Amino acid sequence: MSKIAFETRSVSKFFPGVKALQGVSMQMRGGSIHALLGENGAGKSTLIKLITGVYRPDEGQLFAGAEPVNFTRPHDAIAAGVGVVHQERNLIPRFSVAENMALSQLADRTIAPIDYAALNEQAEPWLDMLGLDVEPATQVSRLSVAQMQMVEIAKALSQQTRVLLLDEPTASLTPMESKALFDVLHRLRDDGVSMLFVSHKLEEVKEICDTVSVLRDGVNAGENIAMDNLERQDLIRLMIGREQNDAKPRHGRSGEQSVALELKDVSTSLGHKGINLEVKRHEIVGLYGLVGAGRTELAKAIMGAAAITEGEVLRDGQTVEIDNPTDALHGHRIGYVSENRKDEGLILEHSVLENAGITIWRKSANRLGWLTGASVKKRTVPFLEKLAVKTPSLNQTVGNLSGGNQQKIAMAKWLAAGVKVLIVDEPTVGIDVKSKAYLHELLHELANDGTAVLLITSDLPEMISLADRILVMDEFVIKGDVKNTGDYKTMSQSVMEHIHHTEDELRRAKAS
Amino acid sequence: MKRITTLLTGAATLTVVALGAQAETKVAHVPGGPHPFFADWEPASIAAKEDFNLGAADYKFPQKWELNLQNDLLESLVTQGYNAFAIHPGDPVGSVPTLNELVGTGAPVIAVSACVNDPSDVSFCLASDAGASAYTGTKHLIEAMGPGTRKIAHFTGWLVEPNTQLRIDGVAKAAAEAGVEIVQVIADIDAPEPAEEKIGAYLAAHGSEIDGVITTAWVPAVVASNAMRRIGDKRIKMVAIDHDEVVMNAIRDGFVVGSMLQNPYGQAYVAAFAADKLLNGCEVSADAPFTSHPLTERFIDSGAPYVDASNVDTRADVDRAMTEELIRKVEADFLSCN
Amino acid sequence: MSLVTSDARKPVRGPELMRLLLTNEFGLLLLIVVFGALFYSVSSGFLSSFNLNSMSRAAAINVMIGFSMMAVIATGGLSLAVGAIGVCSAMVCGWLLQEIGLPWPYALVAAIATGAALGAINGMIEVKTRLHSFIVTLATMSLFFGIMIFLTQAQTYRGIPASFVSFGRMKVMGLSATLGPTLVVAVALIVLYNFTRVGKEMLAAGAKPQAAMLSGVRVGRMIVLAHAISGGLAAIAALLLVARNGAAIPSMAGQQGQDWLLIAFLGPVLGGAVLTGGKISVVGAFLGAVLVTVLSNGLLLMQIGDFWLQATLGATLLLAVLLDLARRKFLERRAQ
Amino acid sequence: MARLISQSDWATPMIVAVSLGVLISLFNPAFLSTFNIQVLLEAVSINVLIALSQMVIIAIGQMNLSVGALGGLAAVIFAGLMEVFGLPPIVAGALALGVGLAGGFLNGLLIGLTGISAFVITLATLSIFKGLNLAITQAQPFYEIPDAVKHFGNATLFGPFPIIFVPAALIVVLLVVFFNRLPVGRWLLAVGGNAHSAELSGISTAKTVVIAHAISGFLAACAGVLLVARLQLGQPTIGDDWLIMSFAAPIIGGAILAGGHVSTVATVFGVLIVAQITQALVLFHIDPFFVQVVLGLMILAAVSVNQWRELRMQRAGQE
Repeated sequence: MSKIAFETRSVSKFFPGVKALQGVSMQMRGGSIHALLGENGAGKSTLIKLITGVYRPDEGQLFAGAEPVNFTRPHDAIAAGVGVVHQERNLIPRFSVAENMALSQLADRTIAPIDYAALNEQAEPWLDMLGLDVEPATQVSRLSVAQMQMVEIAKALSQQTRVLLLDEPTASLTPMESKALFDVLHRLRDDGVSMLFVSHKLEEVKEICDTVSVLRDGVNAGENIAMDNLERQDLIRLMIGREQNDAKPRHGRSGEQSVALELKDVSTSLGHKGINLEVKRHEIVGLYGLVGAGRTELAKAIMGAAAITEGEVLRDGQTVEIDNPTDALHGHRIGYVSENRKDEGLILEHSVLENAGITIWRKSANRLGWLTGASVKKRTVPFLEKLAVKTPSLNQTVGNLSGGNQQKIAMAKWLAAGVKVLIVDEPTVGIDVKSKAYLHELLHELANDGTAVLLITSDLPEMISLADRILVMDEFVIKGDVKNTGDYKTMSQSVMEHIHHTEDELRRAKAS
Repeated sequence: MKRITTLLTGAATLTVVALGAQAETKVAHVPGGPHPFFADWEPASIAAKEDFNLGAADYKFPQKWELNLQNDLLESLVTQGYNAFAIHPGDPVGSVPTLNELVGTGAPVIAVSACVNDPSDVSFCLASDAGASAYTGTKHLIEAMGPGTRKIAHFTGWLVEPNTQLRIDGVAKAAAEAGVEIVQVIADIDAPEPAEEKIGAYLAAHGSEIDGVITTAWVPAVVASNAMRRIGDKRIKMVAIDHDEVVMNAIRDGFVVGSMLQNPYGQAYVAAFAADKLLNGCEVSADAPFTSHPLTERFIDSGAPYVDASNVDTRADVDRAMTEELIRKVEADFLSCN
Repeated sequence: MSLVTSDARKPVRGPELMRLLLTNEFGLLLLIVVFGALFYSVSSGFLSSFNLNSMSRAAAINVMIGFSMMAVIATGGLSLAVGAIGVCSAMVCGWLLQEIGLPWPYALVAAIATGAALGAINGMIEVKTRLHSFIVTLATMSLFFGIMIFLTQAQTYRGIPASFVSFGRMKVMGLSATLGPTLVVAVALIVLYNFTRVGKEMLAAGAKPQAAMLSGVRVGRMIVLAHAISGGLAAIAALLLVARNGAAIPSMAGQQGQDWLLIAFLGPVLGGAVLTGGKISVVGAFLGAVLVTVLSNGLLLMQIGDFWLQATLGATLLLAVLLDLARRKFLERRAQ
Repeated sequence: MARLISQSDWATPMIVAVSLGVLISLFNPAFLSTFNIQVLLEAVSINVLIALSQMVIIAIGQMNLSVGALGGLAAVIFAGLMEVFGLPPIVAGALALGVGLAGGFLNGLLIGLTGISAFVITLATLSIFKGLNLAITQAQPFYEIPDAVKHFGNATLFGPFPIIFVPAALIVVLLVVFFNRLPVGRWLLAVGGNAHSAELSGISTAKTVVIAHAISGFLAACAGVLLVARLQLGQPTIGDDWLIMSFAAPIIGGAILAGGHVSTVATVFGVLIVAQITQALVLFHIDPFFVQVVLGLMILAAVSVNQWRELRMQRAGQE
């Protein structure tokens, strides 16, 4: 076995009132990919922050190779060859790709002028290596989410990194992009880089990692176990301490139901052309596509946040004009769970109750606009309880809760509002296994109770286990409509065919 | 008029009854805000304390030229034990309730260098007449420009300050009488940056079209004096206001024709004298020979001496003579003491 | 486990009390008391009835000006035009009383409506052009004030009914009666932001417009409304000043109403309002403005050399903020 | 070239500024007279420093309310040292700039160390600086300004170019280099754009904040010193009215108050726009009671044009 590249030996970290980590040990070896698993709140982020010098351990010791190291600031970790791709975006939007990659170099210098040409040159090989086709001089704000993710990886790699931590690197990537990323990771492994891979997508973890450590409630639930001997179910058991079954594919009962939402030849100001789509009561319709295919944009147009320029929208068979989301919610009972929890889904600096209640304030207020906490609680608490939201109190600031709990609240507010049509956009990105299963069950239940659900997700397994039908969107146009058989292999093939097909067309169009 | 005098007499009597003749006089000199115009108030208050044997005579000014700050300061001064006030009111109307309140505590209040609007409880207003001074200044300017068709520009202070309107009217009146055209009034420039920018821009674009400049606010006078020096050909005649060193030097060197003074030292000094008297048994005479003023019927004109190159170096003497004359006049004609 | 209600109801006295002691509002109250005691020990005149009256009158106006700014800060904007709007409204009131001879209750309502309308104009420009409220109100500050000066030719209206003026001087229990309207407005604002849909929607729109919009909040309307409320409050503040000054004066808030700006920001910001929107504290803004009033009044009384007064005020303010920070740090450490 | 102009962030302010100039000179040819250009440049030279002093702080996503107070303090110290102690202008100037630097440094230190919002800290120091100013001057101007300084503030180099244009232009060039080429300048933008990730990359936020405020203080002091030279006296009221101007120009130039994006060149054009508007009001004999109205309308018009174009570009970018 190769040498140990980085090790944590019985490290602990305490916060006021909380033991975030206690006696956690883990060994990462050179030329290998080590998975770090655990539910949200299990302590993964804290461990990563210890390794990258953001926090200092209260007990225990870190070792880089065989040397004990004490990082007092992120810079020390970088200097010791530890690079990280954080879960949250850590790029400066107005800076170029190359400059973002070189940011820690710039931190070391003060007034020696920057040679941008050199920075660009420096960045080029790393971008090439990742197969990222962007100019190093491009401003980061102009990139897609996936491209930004790749830039972050390139940035970490470019810092002479021998130990690379990847915190949910595929959360916002499409399968194809993930595939490309894995190729890169394999290559890095062959070069002897030691990697720590954090993900909630267990298929990926199984596919790419060599060993695994699992955290549960801040302590080791598994330490340096070889992946070969483990099955998916074993991983889940380690993480949550019990067995868990995945949601079974649905067998829709929607055939004879009335159509709740229908789009006829709809074009939008955002660029959609001739969209036809119908969602029946009791039905979950999947809308699949790559990042940038126009799915989120279509959802927003349905909600009235963007203008519909042509065609008509029918709600329960009636032609309707939805001018704004207020109209959509209160007039037509359509709700939208945003993919962008931080900016669009929730108000992180407000309390749980304020967030869960925002959709029903209008309903709960009396004629004078008077609104009491009790009346809002009465309408929201049942749903928060049903979704098993974990929070110390209803007055807790949402930003302090875990991602899973945040997503549950983002969902709960629409349930509380009692919408009949629910558009759910990437509901489980960055959410731990248990919450994910919970949300899946919930969507099933909703559909069974009669809600029409339009599901947008880039997670194909999720799509296949949830949707009755799958629409494939590409370039702001719907390219196909596939009935879900529940079989992953055939489904992924037929879904991908629609997209590849268009990519071929595109290539041909460009060539001619 | 009669009613007011009665009221005033009543207030003064009350004062005497309330405090008795032995009260130690503590005079506060309070300007509207920090401004170079009031530089002489501090020495005036020190001299007054000596000369009239006052308990205290202090110069206290609000930190900014802001009516509310002045009101707060005045109220605080009452709490601190001051019992006589010489005040440059921040606003001729807005200051009235506060000044009345001061009078209500038994303190005589004299409006100095600017008046408050009638009716009010202040004893009287001791100031130069802003409109009249602007009028005379413009006359001097017209005289300096000589005969012919002449055009002048007028640079003045904040429009929200009521004296500004009096000055605009005064200048307009003099110009109309002599058939002189006022081609431009530039206002709101009683601060160095906008004054510099606007006066500079105006003279650059229209300097050739005008024959004279009249300024009726402190900062525009200073900035315009500098501009005249910079242009240097002395073709454009200018009459300024007040006694800033820059203006005085420009008069000495002939870039500015003359300036209308207000004698702030004398005003403050005499006000302290009168306030002390009013606190200690004197009243404003029932038949005091007040002059007329647009704002008030209890106006004592402290004069608006005009300086030009001939007397600029003896300005101090001019002021001193005027102060002496003023104090004599106030004591003899305006106060009646038992 | 679904925690939701169980934990919240557990009677945990210690942390509850600690949370109260940690609040910004408590800190401000503490500072007011500490500095009040200090000033009283140096100058007994500080608590004389004359000084209490003048201090409470100044506080009433300062608090109201602060509220006016706070209403806009709630939506993540700011309004440089509060002073200009206030003065315009006061002048409308003065004009209606003096030139039209309207009974004073109507004139007051008209003035407040004018303020609200001018505020709404700010809001509408902001929503329509999508410009930052800073730049919108920078322009309208000039615009409103300029139109007012143009129409009135900068003249003062002094035909204010005696009853109105005497209200400005009235005392209730040693304090100025002008605190009355301020307290009423404070209560109304507490209700607005805590117990009404509109208030909550305004805060949501301020914190995260995009999220609020997608949750069915009409963000644009909320911004217009917040500006209108701000304008109305500015008008009330100006009317209190009219009562104090006995006249509607164009210069009552300085050139373009700029004299109000510092105090307008000080109250809410000391009170814990977040300038990016979505978080405000009515009680905090109230106490913040009172603290500033107490400091400036007390320092005047201490007869610090005139010229050093302002520097001392700034230093004291800084000291107050640092003391508050130290207090919170200390309590937090003890809480662990 | 066309592409360069249409994409750079200073293009719109430039277009607005130039068309405004053309428009004014069409109606009043005197606008292009040498003397008038000189007056315009003098106004711009000083206002640019004021605006840049604020812009540096906007870059890190904060506000500096004490710009005017600090500039005013530096101004009276400069004048006072020359009048009272008879120091040579160079020494007095250097000391005044030092005071500006130190005052800004103090601001930065207080903000960086305590984490209290810049708004509150600079509000408090605004009072302190202004108070020191009053304590020093006793509200009286300093008059004894050496002739050399007066000459420096009022003479022209050649043609319409005033001497004070030189230091202003120099500082503009330095700042352009600073923000575009120097790592320390990029720190400011990085901290303003995303303080968290800047910190993770090893850029010290506290240090950056201190640097930004020190520069801001220095620039404010430069403006104060130049203003003394130009006014030929040390007015205690210098700086009282800077605040609004200091924000207006960078924002007209497209700066984002949230931080992370500023453009030095665009700010210069922002200053030029405001200066031209001010001049136009004087040139066209606007009724003084109407000046404020026109000023408000023109500011609104200028920024609206900018906004309109920006939105159009955004839309074009999406398609």
